[in-house]
This record gives sequence, structure tokens and C-alpha cells, in this order.
Amino acid sequence: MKINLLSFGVAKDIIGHRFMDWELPEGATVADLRTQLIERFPRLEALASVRMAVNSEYAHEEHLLEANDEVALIPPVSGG
Amino acid sequence: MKINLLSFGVAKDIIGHRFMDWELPEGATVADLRTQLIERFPRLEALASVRMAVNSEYAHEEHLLEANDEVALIPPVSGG
Amino acid sequence: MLEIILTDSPLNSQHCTDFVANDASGGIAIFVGTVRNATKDKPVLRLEFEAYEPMALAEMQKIAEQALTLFSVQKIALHHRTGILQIGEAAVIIAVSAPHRAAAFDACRYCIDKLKETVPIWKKEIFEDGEVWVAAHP
Amino acid sequence: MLEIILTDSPLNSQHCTDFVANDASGGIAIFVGTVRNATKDKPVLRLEFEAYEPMALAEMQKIAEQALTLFSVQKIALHHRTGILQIGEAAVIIAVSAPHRAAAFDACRYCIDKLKETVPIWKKEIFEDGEVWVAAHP
Repeated sequence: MKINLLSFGVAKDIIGHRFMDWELPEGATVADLRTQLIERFPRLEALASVRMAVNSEYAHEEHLLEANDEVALIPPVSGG
Repeated sequence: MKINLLSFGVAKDIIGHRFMDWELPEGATVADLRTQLIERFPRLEALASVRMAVNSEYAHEEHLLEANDEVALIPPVSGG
Repeated sequence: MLEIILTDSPLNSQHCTDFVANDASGGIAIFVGTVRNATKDKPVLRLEFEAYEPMALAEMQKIAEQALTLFSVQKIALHHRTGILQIGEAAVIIAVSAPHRAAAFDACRYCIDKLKETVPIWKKEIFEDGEVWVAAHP
Repeated sequence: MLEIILTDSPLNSQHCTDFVANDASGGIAIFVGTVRNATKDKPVLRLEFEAYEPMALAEMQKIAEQALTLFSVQKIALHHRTGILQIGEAAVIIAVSAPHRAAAFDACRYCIDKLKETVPIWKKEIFEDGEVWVAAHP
């Protein structure tokens, strides 16, 4: 299945694109996606943290992803 | 000796005047003045508190008054 | 560093913010004390503030100087209104700038708390059926 | 009750104060986060704020709703800037009105603390010799 990957801040600099399609097996979780991303972009691991938001809500590692989900990589926020 | 008595807020309503001369014996303290004032204006005693300021500084009860001091009656403040 | 004002003209929060803002500040905490339309559910028509002016200014100055000593803050504006105030008008504005926000909040709160304890200013609430000096009686 | 704004136009603290002011409020606490001219003594030329806009707005809304639940406050304005900001400009303004000042201060502080934890907005500091996403690396 395909999800829509969004990247911000330093994560966007590492990945190189704001928007990206990403292929995942059915039944993949946020943790699975994280593992794949770090494999392809090892520099993500050096960040202080990368939270994931699914359809604009922070998601747990066990969260089951579905086709066409919008998954955002949230490096440490620094608003305000 | 004569001091200059200033009254504010509810204290001014009780005493009736903003400015007033007051006669005191030499060597009188803030406490002595307080006793005299309460004798003449018993309603002052019903207030939550009346602090005294001598020449624009809060003064202790033992503070020795001098001729021409400006003594202000400070009922509970309520600025802000 | 400090701007201490006691005035019978309307207060201006933008002015206070502009006074304390500076290129090295990261946060500004502001408190605006406004005239409420009721006390204990009794409608208030307007307020009247009376001040022992020279002493009030001196006490406001002391409070702001203490805040500069106690907290890592840069500039403080402390403005208080006197005279007759309508509902909703600002009676006091305190603005504090600091490199970091915690100090700005702490100092702003310190100033308003102390002001309400020591600054010789008195507030009279005017009701439909009379008027009362606030906090005068126990 | 709430005014949540994310904008690339300059923020206005007077607007936020006016939005939260009301006849039943006794105090308004305001926080203005401004762009500092240095980080760890290194001169900053300007800042750039990037936001995941729909989620940032949703998180700001949640924070303000939580503050309304947790504290006895009346109205909250929560404005955040995006895009390029010069030194001294406001990146965020939070204004909270309440019948009593303690609640206004507590809620204002709660909002800025939470905003810095959860709202997906990122700040890039631009220096003479490069640029850095703030807090990205441990």
C-alpha cells in the first residue's frame, strides 16, 4: 500500500522532499515505517527525536497504517 | 510639635480632610500618634489595617516623629 | 531600564510592550489589570482610583528595582492609572522583557503581587446604590 | 472564546488584548515571544519558521481548549507567525483573560509551555556563516 510522507524542518533537509509517496506492506505500523526510513536515511537516527503524526495526530509506534494515510515526520519542534 | 497629617481612601472619609495639622509632644512615636487618632476617630479601629508612612516611607510603630514630618494614614491598599 | 508612570490618562499596552522590547529579549510578559463589571455578583458602574502620588511612584520604582535584582530580566514598564475608570479600562499595565520567558513571567507576577500589597493606591467601587473603598474593612 | 491564528503577516499584541478583553475580566496576561539577536552569544541575522499548518492549528486549538478546561479563564488568543522574521519581531503572542489574575498567568504560561512541546512548527536560525534548525540534534 502507498502512504503519503510529509517531512519538515531538519527531516525535510535529510529526506530531500517535502512530499513523497512511500510503499509499505499491508498491516505495517508506525514502527515499521520508522525502521524503513532509518534504513534509507540513516541521518534521521542522529536527531534528538522524530515523532510521527498520522493524519495530523501524533501516533504511537504500534499505530496501524492504512493506504493513503498522511504520515508526517516531526523532528523536535521549536515554535514560539 | 506639629506634624502634617495626610489621609487617603476610607481614612480620609473618616477623618474628613485630606490634609490636617496635628499637635504631638516632642519624642512622640508613630504608636503614640495612632493612639491619639483612634481616640479622636474611633472608626479608624474598625479598618482591616492602617499603616503609617513618614515622609513617603512605611514606618514602624517605634519610629520617632519629628516636627513637620509628613505622616500619611495608609488604609488597606487596593491598586492594580 | 525602567519606566514608572502614574497617570490619569488611558494606559496603552502597545506603548509598554514597545518600551521593554529589545533585540536581546526572547520573551515579554505583560499583565493588564482591567475594571470588572461586578464584585461578588453586584454590578459595578465604574471605579475611582486615588493615589498618594509621590509615595506610590517611589514604591512602584522600588518594586521594579527589586524585580530587576531578583530575576534575569531586562526592562520593566509599570504604569498605573488614577481617577475615574469605566468598565473594561486598564487600571494597571506591567510589561517585562527577558532573554527567557520564565524570568519574564516570574518578574511580571512579582510586580503585580507586590503592587497590590504595598503601593498606596486605593480603589473605590461605585454601585447603583452607593460606593465602597475596596478591602478597607475586614 | 478562542482565536487561533497561524499567519505569515506581522502579529499585533493590541489585537490579541482587545480580543480577550471583556467586561467581566479582571486581568489579562499576555506573552510575546520575540526573535532574539543571538543564540549562545552567536549573532543571529534572522529566523525562518516553518509549520505543518493544519496540524499546527489543530494542536494550538487543543492547547487553548485544555487551558479553558484547566484554568478559570474566559478568552484566549493564540497567534503564531510563519515565514521569515527579523530580529525583534513577534513569533508568537498569547493573551488570556480571566476574572482573577492568577488563572490568567497560569493559563498563559501553560499555553506557551505546551506550544513549545507539541505544536509542529520549526525554527531555523540564520547566522552569518550558515543556518541551523533549532533543537534538532541532541
